[in-house]
Amino acid sequence: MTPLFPVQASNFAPEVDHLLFYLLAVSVCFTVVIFAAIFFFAIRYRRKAPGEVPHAVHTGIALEIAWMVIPFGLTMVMFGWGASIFFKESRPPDNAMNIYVVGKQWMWKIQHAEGQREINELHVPVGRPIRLTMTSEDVIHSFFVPAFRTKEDVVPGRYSTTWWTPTKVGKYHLFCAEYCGTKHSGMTGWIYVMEPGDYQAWLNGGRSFGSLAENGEKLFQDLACGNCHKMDGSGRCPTLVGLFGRPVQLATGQTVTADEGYIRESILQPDAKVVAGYQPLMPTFQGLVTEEGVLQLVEYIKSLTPKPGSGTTTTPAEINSETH
Amino acid sequence: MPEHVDSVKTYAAVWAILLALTGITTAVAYVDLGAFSVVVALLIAVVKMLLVALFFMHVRHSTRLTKLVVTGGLLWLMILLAFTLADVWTRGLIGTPGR
Amino acid sequence: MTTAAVQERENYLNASYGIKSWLLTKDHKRIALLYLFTITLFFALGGVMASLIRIELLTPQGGLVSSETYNKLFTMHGVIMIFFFLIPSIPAVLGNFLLPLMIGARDLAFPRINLLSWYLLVVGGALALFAMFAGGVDTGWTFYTPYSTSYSNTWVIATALGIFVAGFSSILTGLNFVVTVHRMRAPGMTWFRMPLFVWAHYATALIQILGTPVLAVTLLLIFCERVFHIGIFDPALGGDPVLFQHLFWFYSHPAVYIMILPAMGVISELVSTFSRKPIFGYGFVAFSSMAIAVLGFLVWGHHLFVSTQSVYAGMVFSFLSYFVAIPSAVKVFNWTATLYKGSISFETPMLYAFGFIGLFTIGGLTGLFVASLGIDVHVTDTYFVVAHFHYIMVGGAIMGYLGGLHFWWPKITGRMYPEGWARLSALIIFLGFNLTFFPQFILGYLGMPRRYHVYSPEFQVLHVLSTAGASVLAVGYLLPLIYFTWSLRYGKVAGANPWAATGLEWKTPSPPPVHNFDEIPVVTHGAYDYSTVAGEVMQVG
Amino acid sequence: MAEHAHAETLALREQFDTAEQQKDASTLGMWIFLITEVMFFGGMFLAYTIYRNIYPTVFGLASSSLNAVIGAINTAVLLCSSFTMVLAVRAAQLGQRKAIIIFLILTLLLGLVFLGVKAYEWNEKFQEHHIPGPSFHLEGTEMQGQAQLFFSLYFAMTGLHALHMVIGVCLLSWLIIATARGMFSAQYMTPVDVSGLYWHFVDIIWIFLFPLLYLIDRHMR
Repeated sequence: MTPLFPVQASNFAPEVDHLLFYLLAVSVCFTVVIFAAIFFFAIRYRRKAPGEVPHAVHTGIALEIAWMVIPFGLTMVMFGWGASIFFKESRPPDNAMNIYVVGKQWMWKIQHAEGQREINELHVPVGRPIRLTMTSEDVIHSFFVPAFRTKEDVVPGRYSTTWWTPTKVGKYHLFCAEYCGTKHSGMTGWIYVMEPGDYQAWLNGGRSFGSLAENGEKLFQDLACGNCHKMDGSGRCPTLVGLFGRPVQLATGQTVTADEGYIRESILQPDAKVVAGYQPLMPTFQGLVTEEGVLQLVEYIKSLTPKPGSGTTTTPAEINSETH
Repeated sequence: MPEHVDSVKTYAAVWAILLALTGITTAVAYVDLGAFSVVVALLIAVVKMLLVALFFMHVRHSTRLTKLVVTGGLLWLMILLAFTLADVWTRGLIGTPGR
Repeated sequence: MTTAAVQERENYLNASYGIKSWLLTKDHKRIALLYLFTITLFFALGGVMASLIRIELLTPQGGLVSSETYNKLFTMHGVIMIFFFLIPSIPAVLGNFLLPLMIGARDLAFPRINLLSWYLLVVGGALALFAMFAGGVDTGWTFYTPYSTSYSNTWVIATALGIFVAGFSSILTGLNFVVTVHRMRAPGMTWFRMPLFVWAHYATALIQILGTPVLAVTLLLIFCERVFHIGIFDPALGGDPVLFQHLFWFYSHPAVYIMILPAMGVISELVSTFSRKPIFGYGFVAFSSMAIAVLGFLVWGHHLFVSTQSVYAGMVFSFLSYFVAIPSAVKVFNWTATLYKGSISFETPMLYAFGFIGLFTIGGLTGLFVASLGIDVHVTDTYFVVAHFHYIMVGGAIMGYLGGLHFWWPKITGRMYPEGWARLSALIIFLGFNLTFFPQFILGYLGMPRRYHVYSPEFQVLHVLSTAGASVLAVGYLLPLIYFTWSLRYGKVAGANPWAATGLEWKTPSPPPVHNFDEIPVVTHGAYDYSTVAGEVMQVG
Repeated sequence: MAEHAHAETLALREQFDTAEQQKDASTLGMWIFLITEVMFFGGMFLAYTIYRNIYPTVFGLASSSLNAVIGAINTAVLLCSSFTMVLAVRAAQLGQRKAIIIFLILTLLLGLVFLGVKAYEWNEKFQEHHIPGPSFHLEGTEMQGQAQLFFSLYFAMTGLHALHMVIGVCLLSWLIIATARGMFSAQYMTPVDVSGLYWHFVDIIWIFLFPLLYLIDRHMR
């Protein structure tokens, strides 16, 4: 049986579908009215006598204005409604579960915070908001799950984010939606939405690579980052404890928020945003660490929350936002 | 369009101002004006452009259509710049990487 | 292509003979025919590729061609159809032929530049064809970086160069049209007496002038990036691939209006002529063309909603996109209202006009879906978008092109085509088109991504329907090719004004003389004043 | 206006009714062409603006490696050529054939000087390894990629500008020959006029390129 409508399996799916129904209703109304008018006029005013020249009908300004203003009003609803969904899609909730995605020609590489890694498959528990932080090793890809009605490009050189809460247990298509080369149509996979219990079992059953933060810590030591970035702030470079999510004062006078993108940039292009009061001493790690490795480092730095009374100044609110 | 012949004196004056402005823009680049240095540089460049267009290219004697074409072209350049910058400058502002 | 045997009177076709008299002609009418010949070749080529794509998609496993070949097929289909068929189609053929005639001029302002434009299209086309036969190009017609610059191993440079050159053809055509409309109008031909076809072409020309150079420089940067390895868009150097998308769509969204606006101009002429009524709301329709041209430049970012463009920019672009919908709707409403109390006849061009209005309505309304952020996130880069733009470009632009070609065929060649066959083919095209592309809306909402060589089996039924429709459509497109050619020799000789239409082009013999008018007309009426053609009306019936 | 009997001349081609109509059309055509040029360079100015915004420091560093004095001198050369060009146009308006030729030759020479200086500067870049590519190196920053972006834009923008200059030089050469052969008069000087527009436009592009490429963060070095 050929399906004619996709399954709804995320929090966004019903919202997008309701908007679709509104648009369909408006479109069908207009189509019917226009088609009916054309058919009616074409028959009623068909040429009956040769050589007839009908009288010109004068333009009705009121009519013209009406058929500009009314459709415009209807479209503004489309805009507002669509924008509100989009706004929601752009703001993952704080309690979302973090999963990291790296796209490359032609596969999806996925890392869970607990350390599980998957290729072209993603297992998630039902009912929990999932936040994906994504990047690409080569060209632009796009992470598309039709059943969730979401899609976001995966762009080399930067992080992109998407989120959703799966609402229905099942197995759903994952497609790459941005043309990425020869085997673009082979860059597909499956999303497995599981009952929380099953998901826990899956987590426990897989081979353990150690958690993502642990891997990041190991990498941090292998690359000798700690020689300069000392935990107590005594090194030549700023401490990374409690850094994530905090505003950072730069040498240029600007302030940026230390999000995933900032940390990635600072590892790969350390000169781009130098912290105020520090020298641009750090070498670039471009080519020395993979995108997956960078994501592990990011997760490790995220996990560096200050211990109470350790001396680094962080407000309790910031600590709270760090707890997963 | 009646032919308008400007005097050599006018042209020479415009030319002298243009050369002076080139000197000024170079000199002022060595002065620390902070964020304003780019504003000043562009302002001087715009003045120079206007001088060349109005006098050397005779826009001030031209038809309204020519003036419309010139302003229209510059407006379109602004559209290209403004809307793209609207994206670049607001990236990540919502607090989510890549949004 | 000569009709000299039956036409004693000298006209632009029999005034001189020999290949040189065509290849060096400065006559806008002959240049239009050179374009007609050229783009018909490209249309056939693009059509063959479309057929191969559709046949390939009959089965989900992708058995007919390899994925490399498939990717090249859809890329070259897009490149050829957009840059070498649709963009030049109506402006360079019908616009070229008719614009001077309609405003009562002897030729375009710059006839040599007009000829140069054709040569540029041919050179650009030759480069693209060279790329195709040398091995093809597989980047998609959108050339997204960094795939096109650093990863594709195909003939990107030659193709980009071909489009670059063809772009100058388009720019120069637009420049010629704008200057012609401003400076070459006959006495009495005021702006608001101009046919809506001329208004539409004027608006189109503005887009060609203001948009195409940005595409040119973007392709040039792609070229430099591949040849000299400089990295303007290369993320490995800190470049921004999304910047490429901005530059590309700054042209390529308005380019959609380069394709559809002239078709709208054609439809205005057809609807008026075959209902013998002035276009309802002439001023609104004229200004809606200008509004589309201007507003069309403010919406390009709606192609970038999921590209990591900022949320706020996305909202601005979505908001502005709805402003373009209004002038398009104004046109459809006014055409419909023109029929009211008209005297409607159903000759072939009018059937195309009805087809256009229907398909454009669907294409335009689905444009509202993709302009809405929430829905676009789901449907962008799926078959929904594919269906939407084919409704506009094939259902809109090509219907308008064919309608116009039928309408002005007697003027261009002095011959009538066989009406029965023409009506049949219009019907076949309409049905075949809907069968091809309507299923793709459903496919797209189901989540079938575009540019997929291999797909999931549950999509197969809809793909088979679409392919079936494509074969019907192919028949519909072949028929006019046959009966138009047939009519050149055997068609009934057409009079100066076989439709009892009002435009100045009908006031001169068919085919027109070399300098268009034996005497430059003095215009005293607005367009579409049917009291001025009462005599012809009696003859035509 | 009736039968179209008059022979086609340069001053009045057959599609036009009057010489004035033809001149208006040519001038309008050139202005519209210049607008397409604005948009053409506009794409690169956009890329420049964005990257300078994202990477201000490295752009300042890279810009400072250019020689501002040479840049300023070259700007002055180009402005002088615009001055001689406008005098040539003026001479054409007055029908002074000899003056037209002298001023056109001066313009041509100044244009060649500009191109010569440009070539010297580019050659310098080769020696300093400032050509984007594998051997690129700019002292003083870890961000070699971003520094390359600056130089990619530098070469793309100045290269295309120079290409326009070369076209302008060709135009001038043709004008000089045509004027010497007596093709133009006070009644018909449209080619001189529209070539002047083109030349001044190329000048305007440089008026922006100079501060944008040469004068970033000069005070910091």
